[in-house]
Amino acid sequence: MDLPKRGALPSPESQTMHDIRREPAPPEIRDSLIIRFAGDSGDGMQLTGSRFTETAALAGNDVATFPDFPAEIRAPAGTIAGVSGFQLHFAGRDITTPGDRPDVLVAMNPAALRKNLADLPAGATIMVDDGQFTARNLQRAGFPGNPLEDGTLDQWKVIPVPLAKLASDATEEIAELTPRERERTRNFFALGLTFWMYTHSPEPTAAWIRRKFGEDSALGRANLQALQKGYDYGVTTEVFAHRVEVPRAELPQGTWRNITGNLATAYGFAAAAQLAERPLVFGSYPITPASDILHTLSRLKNFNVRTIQAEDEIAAICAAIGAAWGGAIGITSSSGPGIALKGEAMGLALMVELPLIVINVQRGGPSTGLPTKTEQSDLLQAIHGRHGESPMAVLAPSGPGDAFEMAIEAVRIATKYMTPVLFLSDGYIANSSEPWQIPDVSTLPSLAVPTAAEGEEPFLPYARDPDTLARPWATPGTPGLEHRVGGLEKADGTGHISYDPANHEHMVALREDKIRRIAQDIPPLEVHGETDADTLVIGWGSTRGAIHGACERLRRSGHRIAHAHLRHLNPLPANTGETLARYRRVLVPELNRGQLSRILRSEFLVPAVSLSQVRGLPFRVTELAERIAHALEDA
Amino acid sequence: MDLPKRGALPSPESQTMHDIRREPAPPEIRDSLIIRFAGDSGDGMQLTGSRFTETAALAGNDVATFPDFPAEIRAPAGTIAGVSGFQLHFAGRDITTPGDRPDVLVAMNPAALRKNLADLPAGATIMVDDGQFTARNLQRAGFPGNPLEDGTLDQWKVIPVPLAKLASDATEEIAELTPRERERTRNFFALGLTFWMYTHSPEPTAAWIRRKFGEDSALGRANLQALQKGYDYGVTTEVFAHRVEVPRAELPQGTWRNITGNLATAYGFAAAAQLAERPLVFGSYPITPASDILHTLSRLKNFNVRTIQAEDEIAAICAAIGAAWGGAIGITSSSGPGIALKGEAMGLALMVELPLIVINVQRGGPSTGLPTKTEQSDLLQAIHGRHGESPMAVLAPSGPGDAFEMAIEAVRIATKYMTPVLFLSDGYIANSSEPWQIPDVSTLPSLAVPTAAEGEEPFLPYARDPDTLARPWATPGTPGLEHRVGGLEKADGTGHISYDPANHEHMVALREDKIRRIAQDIPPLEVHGETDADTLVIGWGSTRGAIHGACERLRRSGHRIAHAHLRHLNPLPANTGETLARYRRVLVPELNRGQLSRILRSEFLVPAVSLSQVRGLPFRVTELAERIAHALEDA
Amino acid sequence: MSAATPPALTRKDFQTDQDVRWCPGCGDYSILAAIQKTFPELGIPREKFAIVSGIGCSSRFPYYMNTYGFHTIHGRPFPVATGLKAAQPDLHVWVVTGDGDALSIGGNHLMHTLRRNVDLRILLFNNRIYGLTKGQYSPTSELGKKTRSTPSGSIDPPVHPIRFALGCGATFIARSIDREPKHMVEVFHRAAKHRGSAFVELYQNCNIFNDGAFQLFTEKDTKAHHVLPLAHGEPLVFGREHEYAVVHEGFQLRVVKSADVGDDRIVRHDEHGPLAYLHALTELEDDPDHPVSAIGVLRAVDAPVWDELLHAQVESAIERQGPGDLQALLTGTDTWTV
Amino acid sequence: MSAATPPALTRKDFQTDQDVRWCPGCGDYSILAAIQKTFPELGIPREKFAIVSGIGCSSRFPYYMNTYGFHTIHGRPFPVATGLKAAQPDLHVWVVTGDGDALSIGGNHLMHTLRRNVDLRILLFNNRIYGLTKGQYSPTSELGKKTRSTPSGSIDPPVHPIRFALGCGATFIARSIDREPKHMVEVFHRAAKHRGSAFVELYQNCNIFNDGAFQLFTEKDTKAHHVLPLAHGEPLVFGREHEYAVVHEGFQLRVVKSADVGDDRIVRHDEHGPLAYLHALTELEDDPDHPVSAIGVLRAVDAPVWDELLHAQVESAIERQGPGDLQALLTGTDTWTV
Ligand SMILES: Cc1ncc(C[n+]2csc(CCOP(=O)(O)OP(=O)(O)O)c2C)c(N)n1
Ligand SMILES: Cc1ncc(C[n+]2csc(CCOP(=O)(O)OP(=O)(O)O)c2C)c(N)n1
Ligand code: SF4
Ligand code: SF4
Ligand SMILES: [Mg+2]
Ligand SMILES: [Mg+2]
Repeated sequence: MDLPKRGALPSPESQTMHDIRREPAPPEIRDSLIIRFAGDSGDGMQLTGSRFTETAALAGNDVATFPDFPAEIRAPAGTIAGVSGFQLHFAGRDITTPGDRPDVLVAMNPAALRKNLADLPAGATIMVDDGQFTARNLQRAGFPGNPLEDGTLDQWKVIPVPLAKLASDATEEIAELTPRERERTRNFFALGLTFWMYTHSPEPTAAWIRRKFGEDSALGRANLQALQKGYDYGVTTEVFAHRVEVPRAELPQGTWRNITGNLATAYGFAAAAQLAERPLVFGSYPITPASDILHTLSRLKNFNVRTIQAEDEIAAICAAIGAAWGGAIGITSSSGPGIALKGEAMGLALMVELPLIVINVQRGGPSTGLPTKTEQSDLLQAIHGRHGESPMAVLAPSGPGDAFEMAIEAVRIATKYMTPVLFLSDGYIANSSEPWQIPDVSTLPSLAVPTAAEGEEPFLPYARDPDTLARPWATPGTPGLEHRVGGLEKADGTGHISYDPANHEHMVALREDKIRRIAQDIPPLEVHGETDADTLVIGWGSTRGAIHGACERLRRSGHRIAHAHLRHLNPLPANTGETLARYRRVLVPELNRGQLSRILRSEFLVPAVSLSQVRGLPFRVTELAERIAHALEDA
Repeated sequence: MDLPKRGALPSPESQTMHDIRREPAPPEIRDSLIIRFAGDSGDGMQLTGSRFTETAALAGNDVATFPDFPAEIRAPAGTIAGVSGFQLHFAGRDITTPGDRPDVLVAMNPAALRKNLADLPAGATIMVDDGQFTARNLQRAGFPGNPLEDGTLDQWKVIPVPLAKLASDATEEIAELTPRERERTRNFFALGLTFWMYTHSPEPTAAWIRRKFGEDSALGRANLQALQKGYDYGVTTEVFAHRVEVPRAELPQGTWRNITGNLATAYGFAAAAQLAERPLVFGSYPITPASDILHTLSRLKNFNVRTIQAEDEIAAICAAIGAAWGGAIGITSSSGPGIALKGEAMGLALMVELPLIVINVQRGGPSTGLPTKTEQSDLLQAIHGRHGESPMAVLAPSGPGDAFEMAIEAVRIATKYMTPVLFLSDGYIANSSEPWQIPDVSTLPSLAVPTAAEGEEPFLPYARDPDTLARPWATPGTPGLEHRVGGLEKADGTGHISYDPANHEHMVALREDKIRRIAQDIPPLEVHGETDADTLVIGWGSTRGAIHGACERLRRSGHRIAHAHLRHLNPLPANTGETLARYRRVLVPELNRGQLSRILRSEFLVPAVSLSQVRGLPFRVTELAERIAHALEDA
Repeated sequence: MSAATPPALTRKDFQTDQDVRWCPGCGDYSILAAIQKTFPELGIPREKFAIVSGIGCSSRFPYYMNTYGFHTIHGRPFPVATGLKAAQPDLHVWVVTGDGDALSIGGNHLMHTLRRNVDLRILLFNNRIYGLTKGQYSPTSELGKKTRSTPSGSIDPPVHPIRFALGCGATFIARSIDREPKHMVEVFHRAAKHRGSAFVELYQNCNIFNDGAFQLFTEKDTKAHHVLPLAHGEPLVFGREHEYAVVHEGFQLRVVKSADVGDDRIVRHDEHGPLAYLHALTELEDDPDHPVSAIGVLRAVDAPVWDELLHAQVESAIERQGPGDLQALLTGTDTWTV
Repeated sequence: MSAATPPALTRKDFQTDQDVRWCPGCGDYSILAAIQKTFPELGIPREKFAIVSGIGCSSRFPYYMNTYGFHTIHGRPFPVATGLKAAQPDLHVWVVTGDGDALSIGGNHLMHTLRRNVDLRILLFNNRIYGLTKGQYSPTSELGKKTRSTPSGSIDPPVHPIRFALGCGATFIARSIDREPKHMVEVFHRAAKHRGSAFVELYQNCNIFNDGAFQLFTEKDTKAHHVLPLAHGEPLVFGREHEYAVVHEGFQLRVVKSADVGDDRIVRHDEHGPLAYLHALTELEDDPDHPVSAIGVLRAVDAPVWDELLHAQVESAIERQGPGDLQALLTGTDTWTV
């Protein structure tokens, strides 16, 4: 699909909307804009945000998003606890984060307003559904008076719009719906209105509604109507005469789409299994924020993806191990509490040297913690969290789109080295989205590895590839390769049970060496930024965007600072030590209490300084930049 | 009981043995002796070894033992895989390890001989049951010929004794037993004989047999008879005219007994619960080598110890958590695979801040690994092996007797700081034994901590003690303290669910700080050895004896070397950093691939060098000394 | 523990200041109300109640009850509650759990709790779906059910909570429905009085992800035809006019028109009846033409209670051996003095 | 997968070079022998067999069979085997497990495997004890049993493997005895043929830690009085001279003297009978005066097989949508070109 003209409704045959717009005043051009939609969990804010994102992306903006929702399915309506938010940063240039503080807040009720107020910079625009500011709702939100009237909002630009009322009016003709149902289309009304305000076309959303609800369903018609009427409201109402346009960003040439991390992860692994020419068996147990990977893969049956919702996380990983033994790409996924349950079985996978993939979509911990929030606090668990000496490869994508590439990388390493691999995503990567250049499938590498076949010699299940130390992948069902594996220490070569001290020492070292050898087979750590920098800021995983942004900002203000970002955590890229050694200072921003920094200190004896944040939220670029600047003064 | 006269049978009223000994030639005096008993799993070698140990200890020797048995209950008779061994070091001075290479091997069959031969220094004594050297047994053991005849054993002093035959003859009059049963008394025959050879009294064992089997049972009589006849065989047979006596060691004044680590652990926790004036609820699931703690505690019901053999390790720890919430001392125990399963629940305990104790008797890993072997490879798992930021206190006893003291220390820390504590024992501590000075119970500290009581104010379950940061221990059943706890992040003070970012950051830091504060409340790290040493050898846990021995040896040969041993692993003693800084070199011998050394490097940026051994076996003093010496040359 | 008669408690005494955070219309509300009605009627001091839950929408329950409460981890409320009873025998412990919590991840613990007969009241909120994680199928979801994780329909035949409990040897088994407040209160009273594990399945509507799962048994116009209320010793009859009766045939039960059979042929409910009878009772649900769910107390038998035995062993040991003498224990039998 | 008729296999083909490391006299030996006799008779190529076990003495089994074998971790052979079938539908997978492995730590997995009806043969070696860890009580140990972990006697009533399997909806349930080699082979043949989960309980003697646990059913002079061999459609009679018969009474079965009843009153075994009948059959074991254990195939019913449904969904998706087009998937619906 080509880029639709900005702010104009294209009129394909199927077009059901009539265009009533007069030519508007030319919009103000802005480099980028941050908008946050907030409302009750039931108000459809995630959907509203996603639609806006999709549209902005289609319009050629670079986008980055941050959905933030409560752990309750539906906390009591109108309360702070029930507020669900979706922040979107869209820009005419390359951006890397969803932005720090919103320029625009769309608040569906008083609670949404109150919860988000502290994040708004002075002068920001606030659109509220003033029809919701009843005494009861104000009290639920904990406002002492009505902020729309008592001066509370003086420092912001407030635009009150009776969204529910307008949406209800807009859909009056759709008799099948109750008044309550008609009111509930107000998020599409709001969406239409914001499309007008930011010169985006409502058409992609209209098409989406048609696809999703059916063109003729009452709900479909109502939503289309609300969307259109919202847009029209902008066109006709004086208040919205001032519009803002964010021009297209210069993205690399190619075909783009918007993608969330969980989707990219699921697609990446489905692709990897295809590239490996093996079925994918996915054993999982639902848990926030990992469940969507299960949901997505369960719809890919025609890709020979077999999903198992197991009875618990242990069964899920064991099913994946059984499948891996059976020659499939065996994958399991979970988050904190569920990953903790998988430790014993991971040990089994590494003892039997099978290419298992374990996806951890990290969330706020410890224990049940903050289920819907993001955190990077499972890194040391990933590396050390099993009994015995049990080294596993550990990878971490650095953003939603990168999850696709790293998924393929995970399968490559797992099958080439016959080792379990941990894939460390997080809640932020999982749910946020960014434009993603759709890869040309024909250019993806083959991951086919040979399955062992019957030979002359007696089969040795623990024979070794001299380079990778991989053992052969001998699939049950193959004549002549009958063999036994298990969790007791194995004699190298035969795979027989062995209690021999020397063999044990050998095998422990071998399993370590196998992981270490991967370092020769992965890209070196790259450094971005001045070559004469004296400070290296090094991070891993989902913080790439924020760290990048913060470093850029600091460089602009004259700091000699470079940025490196790890996607391979175990082993580290071969040049990590020498890279660190080149800098006077090493700063390590992480959404934990300094886990990577511990690793770097112990591996390389560099006085790495941790910049820690554990708030369940991603870094904000400005704050991080300040903290880095501060650290530079200190040392 | 006072010390019996060496080598003479005391004749109490109950004495049933007649004394037929003539006065023997005076024995050779030796400083120490290492004896190893080896036979089939069914031959009672563990029992034989324990009886000898008990006797040597009663005779005033210092003793240290090392049982080593196969994972199978009873592997095929006569095979190498089925050999069970028990090594005992007894000495007239302070010793710290079971010794490296045995001076004497008692081998009940060819397999036992073959398996242990490599460990014997030239000139060692080998006593074998030559009646077992049949063609079939030789073949099973994998001997090409008969080693008793083909010169294989030339470098050793071989004493063939037809033990089975002699035992059978000795017990001929006991008609109730089958010939096979009579033959099976041969371990007592061998024991009697070795008692003679090493001038020990058979009487403690005779008393033990009377207690254990009853004086009148056929088996009791047969075993007594075999024991006595074995002893007499020594008296009357020329071969054994040369005897060795190991004089009493100078142990500190007091009353002593011999104790294994698992027993000391069980007693320590039972004692701690008494000192805390609370019931002990022990939830466990059997696993080698931890099960004996469950077995012991299940016999201590009159100490108000309530044991639960749960359906699995998760249920076991959860029961302990439920009990801790209910005001009891809640303890769970396991080993590798089971500990891996407990990670999620440990996270719960630390989120709800309850004084849970988790005992890990480490064994060879990863996975099922080497179930009956020892290893120290779960240290990093103990410290980092949970999801989220989940700091727990970690302690490790440094030997069997020390397990008693550290158990009390674990309960002290857990209840004072309201935190879960991990107690890291290992297979070596668990099963080996040493003389233990019986503490005077009246001098043990009280561990009573207040249970919260109803106050004026509304009860705050997450209020804080300003020093320890402990929250109140409010026991269900107490009026006025009704409150809710759970695994979601808690608001400090109220304990309500909180998704507030600032509160989360605060709580994560608080939980870390709480553990850190323990450092002020534990003994500083002590250093043993020259004050002018330039090298510090630092270890933890069960390796204390071996490291101590190796350092002593090296100091004697002029090396400037000191030894420090950690029993608190998290937090480390407050002076650890400054202590390490005093030395030019830091060496860290561990039975893993350098886990403590990683911690020291990352905490203190010292270039600690790992001396790793992962063979399922404890360090040998001589080998360790060589490795240390080697490391000293290197650097 | 106060010996005085506790002051009469009211529903208010059991409410907390926490906002109840279930979706509007969720069946959990009425169960909460029924418990808040039951507890003050039990004559037990408030501090003696402890509610232990796992994870799930239903497991938020403890936060809304002003008793001791422990919101544990997914699937594990059973062993936590067991440990609590091991520490404190005289607490009145209720477990609140969901179909995922109790029958998926927690199935093993439920089994062992039931067979041990630990003194717990267990309320299983069965909504045949995973609510908290937003609508995946659960172990009680019907075969072929389409959910977020089974877009082509589930391929797992459901587990039947009551048959499972029977298979585990449960001593008390009951069932009620979120839409029947009075019936729930009655059942909760019975459960409260049982010595040992009292297992109660509650049909609970999740109006967001599985609305109407139990419609047949809750809607005005169908429920009388499909719900068989049980009362010990009473004949198995139901229907608005008691027009249906249950008779015995071979190893099975069969629903007939009451008019067609004599009173003596109608089976009388027996809470202490053989396992086979109870199994047959559950098989009435499988009739595709006329599925019938029994509600009320299916089984209530006396059996030794695990925690009572546990404490009895401790007490008898103390009686026989005297309270543990630590010095003697540590000293053991073989010592020497230096 | 070779299409040609496989060469006839013999017992030797299934033996490995590994020393069998059970205690002399252990019941596991005869079960191994019975399997080694059965497998070559099944007409299945050797490479198509996979044996998956957990941890325990019994779980050493795979090492002694020259097939594919996986000695997994404690309690988890079921999900590993399930995953294996998800990868390779046409393997012939056997699970070997113990009473601790399957009913203690692995109880939940067993439940879900049975209710799903995964195509596995499950051999549960029930010795009523933990062998490998040296003699603690197991979930099938009798109440009051004294073991190393229960010196005052166990306080947990045992779980009954067959009742449990019934409660989980198992489609094939059988039982045999280590001391009955021919009977075992017959039962294994039946299990091999069943489509779905075939659950077989084996009474197995652990002569080291629980010798004689099934003595009544294995000793020459008692077994005929206490073992009821089942055959589909045949009357329930037993005893050396068929002197005992089983009749139906209310919801229960009762053992009577054959002489005292007419043939028509004797119940005929029905493998497809209602759950209630099978429960009644197990309740014969509870008669303290004359406990009777049924052996043979208790239940065998046809039902959809989980892994067949799994693969059918994949195939039907491919049929309907065509094999997955990766490029189209990645591209999705909303794209733009720069
Ligand atoms: C170990 C673990 N696994 C998974 C989850 C995610 N999770 C939370 S509740 C739940 C299932 C909820 O279903 P149910 O027990 O039926 O309760 P409901 O929400 O329907 O009341 C799951 C899978 C978790 N919190 N912890
Ligand atoms: C996670 C874990 N917990 C505990 C153990 C220790 N363990 C090994 S086998 C076993 C029980 C064995 O009993 P059963 O399953 O009845 O098998 P049997 O030895 O009697 O054949 C236990 C508790 C283990 N290996 N792994
Ligand atoms: S999701 Fe369902 S079960 Fe959960 S609170 Fe909402 S309606 Fe109730
Ligand atoms: S311990 Fe028991 S079950 Fe295990 S091998 Fe020995 S006799 Fe068999
Ligand atoms: Mg549910
Ligand atoms: Mg067993």
